[in-house]
Amino acid sequence: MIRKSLSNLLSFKRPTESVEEMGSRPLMMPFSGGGCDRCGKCVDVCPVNAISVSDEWTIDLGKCIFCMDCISSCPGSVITEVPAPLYALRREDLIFRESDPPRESEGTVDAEKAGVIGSSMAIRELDTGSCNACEAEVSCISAPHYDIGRFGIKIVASPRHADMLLVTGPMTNNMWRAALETYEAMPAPKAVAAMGTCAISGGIFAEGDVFGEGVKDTMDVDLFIPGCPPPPERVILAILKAFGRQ
Amino acid sequence: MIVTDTTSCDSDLLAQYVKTYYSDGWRMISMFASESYPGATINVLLRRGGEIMRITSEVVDSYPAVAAQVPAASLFERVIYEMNDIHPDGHGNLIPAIYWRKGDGHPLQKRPYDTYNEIRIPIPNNPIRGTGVYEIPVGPVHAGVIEPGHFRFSAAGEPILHLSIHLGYNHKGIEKMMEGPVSKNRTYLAERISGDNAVAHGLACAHIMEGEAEIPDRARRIRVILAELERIHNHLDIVAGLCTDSAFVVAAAYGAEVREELLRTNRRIFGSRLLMGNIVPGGVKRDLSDGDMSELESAVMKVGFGAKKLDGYIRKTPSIVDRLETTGILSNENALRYETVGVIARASGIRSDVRAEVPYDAYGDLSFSLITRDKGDVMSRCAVRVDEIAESVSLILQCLAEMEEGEIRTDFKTPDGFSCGLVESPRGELVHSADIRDGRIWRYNIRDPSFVNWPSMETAVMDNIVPDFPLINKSFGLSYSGNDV
Amino acid sequence: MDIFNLTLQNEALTVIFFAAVFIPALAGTILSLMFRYNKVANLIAGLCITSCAVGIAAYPLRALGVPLSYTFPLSSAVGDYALAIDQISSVMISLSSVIFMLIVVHVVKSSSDSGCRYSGLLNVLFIASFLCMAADSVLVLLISWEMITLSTFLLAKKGNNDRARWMFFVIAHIGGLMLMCAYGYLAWVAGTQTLSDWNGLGAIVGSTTSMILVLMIVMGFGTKLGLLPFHAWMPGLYGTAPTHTAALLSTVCSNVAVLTIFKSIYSYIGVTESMSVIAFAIIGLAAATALWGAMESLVQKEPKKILAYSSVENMALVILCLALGMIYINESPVFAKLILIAGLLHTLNHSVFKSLMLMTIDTVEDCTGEKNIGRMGGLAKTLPLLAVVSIIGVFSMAAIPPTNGFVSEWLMIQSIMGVNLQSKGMSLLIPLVLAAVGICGMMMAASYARLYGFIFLGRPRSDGMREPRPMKNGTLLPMAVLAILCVGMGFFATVIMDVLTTGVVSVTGIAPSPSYRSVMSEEMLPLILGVLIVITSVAVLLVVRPGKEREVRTWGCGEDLGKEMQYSSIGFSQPLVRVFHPFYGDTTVVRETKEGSKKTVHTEFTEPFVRYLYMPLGNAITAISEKISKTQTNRIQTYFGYVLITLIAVLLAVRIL
Amino acid sequence: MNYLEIALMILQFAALILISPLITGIIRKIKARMQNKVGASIFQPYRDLHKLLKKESVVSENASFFFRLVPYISMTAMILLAAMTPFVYGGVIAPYSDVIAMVYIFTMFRFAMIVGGLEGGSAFGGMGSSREVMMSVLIEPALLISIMTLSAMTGVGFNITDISGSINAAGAAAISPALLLAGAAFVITMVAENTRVPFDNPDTHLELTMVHEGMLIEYSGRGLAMMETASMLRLTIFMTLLGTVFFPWGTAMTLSIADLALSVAVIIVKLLVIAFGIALLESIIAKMRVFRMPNMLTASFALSLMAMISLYVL
Repeated sequence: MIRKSLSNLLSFKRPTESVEEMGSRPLMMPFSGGGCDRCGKCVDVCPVNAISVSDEWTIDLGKCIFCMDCISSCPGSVITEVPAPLYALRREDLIFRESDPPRESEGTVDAEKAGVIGSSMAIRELDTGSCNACEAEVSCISAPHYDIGRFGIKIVASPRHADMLLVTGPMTNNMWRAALETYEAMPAPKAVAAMGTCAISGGIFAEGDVFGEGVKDTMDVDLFIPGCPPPPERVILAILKAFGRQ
Repeated sequence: MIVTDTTSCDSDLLAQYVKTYYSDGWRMISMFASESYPGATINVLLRRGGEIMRITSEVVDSYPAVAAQVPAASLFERVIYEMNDIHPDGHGNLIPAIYWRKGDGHPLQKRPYDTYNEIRIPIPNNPIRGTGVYEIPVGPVHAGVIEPGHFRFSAAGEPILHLSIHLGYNHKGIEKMMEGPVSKNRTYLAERISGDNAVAHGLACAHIMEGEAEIPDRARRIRVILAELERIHNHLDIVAGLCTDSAFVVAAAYGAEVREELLRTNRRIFGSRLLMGNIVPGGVKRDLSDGDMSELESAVMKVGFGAKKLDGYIRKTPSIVDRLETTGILSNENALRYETVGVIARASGIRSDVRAEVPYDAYGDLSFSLITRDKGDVMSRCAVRVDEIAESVSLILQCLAEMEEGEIRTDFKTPDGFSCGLVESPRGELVHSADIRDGRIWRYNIRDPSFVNWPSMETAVMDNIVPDFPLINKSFGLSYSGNDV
Repeated sequence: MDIFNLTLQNEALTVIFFAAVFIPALAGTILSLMFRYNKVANLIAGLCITSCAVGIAAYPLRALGVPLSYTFPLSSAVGDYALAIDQISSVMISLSSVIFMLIVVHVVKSSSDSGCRYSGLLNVLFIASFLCMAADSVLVLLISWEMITLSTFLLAKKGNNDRARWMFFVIAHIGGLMLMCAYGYLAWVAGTQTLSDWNGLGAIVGSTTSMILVLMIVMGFGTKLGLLPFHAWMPGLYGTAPTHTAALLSTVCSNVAVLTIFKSIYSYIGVTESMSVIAFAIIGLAAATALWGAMESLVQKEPKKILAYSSVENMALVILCLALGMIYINESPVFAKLILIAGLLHTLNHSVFKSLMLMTIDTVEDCTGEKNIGRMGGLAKTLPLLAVVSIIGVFSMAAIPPTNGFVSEWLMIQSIMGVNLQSKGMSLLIPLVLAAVGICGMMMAASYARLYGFIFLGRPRSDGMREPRPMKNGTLLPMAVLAILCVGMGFFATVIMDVLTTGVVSVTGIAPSPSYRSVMSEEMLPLILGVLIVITSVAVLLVVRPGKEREVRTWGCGEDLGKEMQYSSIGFSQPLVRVFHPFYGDTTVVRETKEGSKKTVHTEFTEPFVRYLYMPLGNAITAISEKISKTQTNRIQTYFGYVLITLIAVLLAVRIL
Repeated sequence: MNYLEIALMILQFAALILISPLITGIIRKIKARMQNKVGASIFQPYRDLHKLLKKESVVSENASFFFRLVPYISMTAMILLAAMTPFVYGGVIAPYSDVIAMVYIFTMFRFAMIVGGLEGGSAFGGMGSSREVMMSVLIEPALLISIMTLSAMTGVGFNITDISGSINAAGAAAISPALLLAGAAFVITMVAENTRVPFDNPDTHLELTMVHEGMLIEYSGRGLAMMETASMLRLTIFMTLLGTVFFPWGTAMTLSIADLALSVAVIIVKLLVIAFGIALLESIIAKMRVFRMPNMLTASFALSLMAMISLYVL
């Protein structure tokens, strides 16, 4: 163990990736850039009703679970994979139309919050009924490849010490009171990030025993991070960018 | 697979029937009510080795509890009572599984009900009192990055005198959502029953949908690869997690590193870090190119070495071995009594593995050995996991070596009737079963291995000290989401 | 001041002083025999307070040069009844009077223990204590000591607590018997029964005899101080007797005992070089007692019992100091001076903070009706002032700077460590004693943290705690005075140390120079440390002012916290019990009911000493005492009758010896 | 003392307080690198404290005045200790830096923490307090005895600056079994007192295993900032004590520029070495079981006792 520790200490080759490297793996989402004849095949196959063709081809990234069945189902092959935005500050910003294609995310959360907690952030992860996939990914963010600690971000035990609530899951009826209490227990200024499709819109569980459509119906959400589940690097990048660190 | 071996009986005799089968060496793997409004059918699924059979019984709103005769039924009957409002008479311990409920009705009942009210069932106090005894409530919001569940310890100092586990915070009504027309994209929902066991749940769901359809050989092999990859990353997560929880940080970081490499390979080859969306009824979604196969081969071998190295770090460090050994012992008798399955059972000396007993997909053609340990402590569970990683690596390599060109999907039609899907998930024996009527799923039941394993943890922690609980919990590695469905 | 220089006037002043001390108290006693109305009780207590107030004047008068010695104009066959207050006694008398007065004020204000009989006995106890400290003849000493025993025995009567009371009675009389023998023998050797004429009797009787005498005296008084194995009555009696009785026992009576031991060893018998063997024995005993007290106090369920064991520990430390002094005095007199000062200072400090804490506990019990620490909690929210006063007391007990408790422990460790002993064998003692003091100190701190934390902090664990009755008017006053004393005596410890030096010098005959200060670390440290602490806190407060604050529910991991869901006092000490398992006689029983779903856990701590030594003894004694109790008529006259009979017995015994 | 000296003293006192977050940052950095990570900047603790100072405080409705007082008591205790600790050249309040008082000021900090842990009325604070009590009953005596050994060894009384100076002046001659044993006991005490691995995990996320963090669980905002600062200061003070009292060689004995410069360089090297040692220790061993701790702590206690006995026997 001593040898391993010392060789790690002195090694020049670390698995840790730079921000650019992390940004080089885009999350692909389905999108029809045009030429849709509104046949509705993609609407039928979509397991989460994220696509609508009633007006124009519209996809709600906040509902998409990235199964890409719409791409294979499209008879005209007009739906293609495009890079998905990293985050959104408002729920509406995750709905894309043919006329309003996905762009790179811009803007930061409330300046006062970003100013106080931006450079040193304690995250309290809160599972409100997720399937454990988001947890599996969140637990990776402190692995050597990502090492969220180097940005001054850490995961803490007590909500009293936390600055940001990272919420996953569709907010089940059983959890929402506990979630509210956790939110209350945090000292201001505090931020809330909804991570993953379930937390944004209820996702595939929207029809189940859940409270409202996603976390935003329970508490004010500052940051939406799409993905099902969002890979660790996207969580890190979204936090860094939304808090003006990049 | 379609279950054809069915016995019907009067509801008064159900308990007697189950007991008779039990004395014949059958074991209950699932039990649920399929409501037909009015009345309901109680289904009891039994397994003996590779044989599976079903006992059905028509009930109105109550029946004599099976739990009175066969303790294993106790858990299932609690859920039946809560979900379908069918009262098992003489059960004695109907602790709720869900604490907040919307509406007066019961989640799985078919008749419509008013969803306006909110019902709050208070969490019962622990049945232990005395001088200086207090309760430590932990959860649903835990300190670590884990799922919600409520643990209530009773202690008078450090030793745990009693532990009650109250779950249900993750209840999302998945079984109810599964109902409806048979559709291929149900596997997406099934995968999200427990996201880290996506392949296993997807497979179980696919097995139900496929009925007796013939799956192409290549797809069957890719399925095994997927399932074993999932097993590796789950086991690695837990072994590394044990290091994290005992502040053995360098080894933990190394474990996370090895795991991350595997997840990245998953993403490159299968498009998803947690292998989601790869199992589709009738086959698999993505084919493997030759390049993929060689990449996969080197990746799993690297993981195999990594896991060995991690195991070496643990074994060579007395401080962590001391921590893991003799902690959280689940004795062989208790493991049998609680009918535990999977890694936990194998670590307590029970030879049970669905892959060997009811081979599905390509497992029948492959050779692998069953890993068991007999001490039943945290170290044994850790060792079983480490050895299983090596077995999984060997299974994947076997699949890759004998991979033949061919189709990866087949068309099929889901037959009506009663089907069940049995899969050895990384956590153990996973059972999905469905009552399909006229091309519609009338009732879908999910029995995650965690569901039967949770109660055994209540005994394994007894007389351990409170700070050792996180280690024990981690070594069990149970799912909350899969339990609550 | 010139007028006092005249001898005649000084003598007159002495008489006036003694008269002013005794007359109100005697009047109170007589009144209590005559009346039983509650209104009179206050008058009787008032008389006692008057006596105490006069008693406080002892030190100032002595400092002004009033001789304060007096021989009663009646004499017995064996000698005169003489009183003489020397310097050290005057300090003790003054401080004890302050404490006594505050306790009586608290008795009156809280009225939980008041009543004619109780107030009357307080008067008796005061007279007895005063006489004992001022005694100049063996008869006065022994009689007053017996009076203390009897009056506390009677004061302890409350409800059905006969067993503990009789245990005290028996053990105290074992001690009394030892004292009687020792002093009788000394008186016989000295040829006079005037104590001030006794000096260095050890040289006459030889070292072996004097060692036995020292042991008898230490053990004799040790029965009241709780030396092993005589501590057994303390928790029982403290737990059941009225709190004020316990307060008086552990403060004033302890002061009396320590003072008399001190004077007996260092003046009457005198310490010779060959006596180090007995000093070692006493050190060992005291260290064992201190550790025992510290360990047992951690597992007690009643606050008063925690304090009882705390008294055991503190008094053991004082005895340890006195015994160490016996070794030092021949090796390094200046350190002997320092350690004796430390011991005496600790006695004074102990009486201040212990009476404060016992009053606090009395108030808590009075307001909430709760006696079990396991059912307390949350009082700081409802009785904030009491919490503030009590945290000062707790800090003082735990020897946290800048309180007085810290100063005496600081001195103790200095004198243990600073000394340079000639023989290596003796030097080996130092690390062991230091280790004992260190472990005791931290264990007691843990015990006090438990005491305070489980009474005042957290959430209430029972209904009585949730809505306590408000404190009675004026009960806070004596406690506040004591709290101020706790801090003040810490800040100005040097002044008290100087005063004690004079006394120590005159009793032991150690040369006044070199001054103890020459071997001390910075002597102004307590004051400077106190000032520094205040300055730093203010500075921190100015730099980091309290910011915005919001009150929410205690974090319960997202679920409601039920009333069972907070740490218990038994759980708090469980890890330590497990570490020191062999020393605790704990038994944990888990009982499962028939259905198997309900379980009960019972944890019980029985002191091994009690279980294996006193239980068999006690059973026998109970059988006897039951017979005796038939003769009790619950009338105070009868009790005084008993007192008289016992006194006569004492006189006869002395006469025979 | 002239004004220059006073200025120097105040400077070193301020430096000791100001570098404490840096030392914690360095330990964290080394630990992160040993885990094959990059790790946070070594200045991150300053940012953390800055942030905490700007946040509001969330206080349990069951907490009393004492809860609000504990951070101030802790800070006061640690600042006083910092003033007493010899750093580059003696302590600021050198004449009053009494070792016994120092131990008791540590007790004051500890006592306030333990009592503060019982505020709030949840199970976690009490659990932390109870474990802390178990540890401190064995740590405090070991600390007291190991420091007292030095006092007895040098025979210069109880002033820590004098003790340090005396060992320093004796040079290599001061190296004796007593010093080494006391040093060993002190190192164990340092690790335990600062609740680091293997006694406690400073980075733990698990409520059931916490000792120190368990007592801090209810603090937030400024209170937490002060408690964290106090903890960091405590670690720095212990490291400094190890470097300037147990192994004081190199510390300035006179106020000459050359001596001071050397002393600054030496203390930096010492602190870095100790920081590295702590980081390495934390990396290579796992946290002990709660009831294994007493064995280790008793070992420390026994070592300190042996140190003192060796003083009188050898």
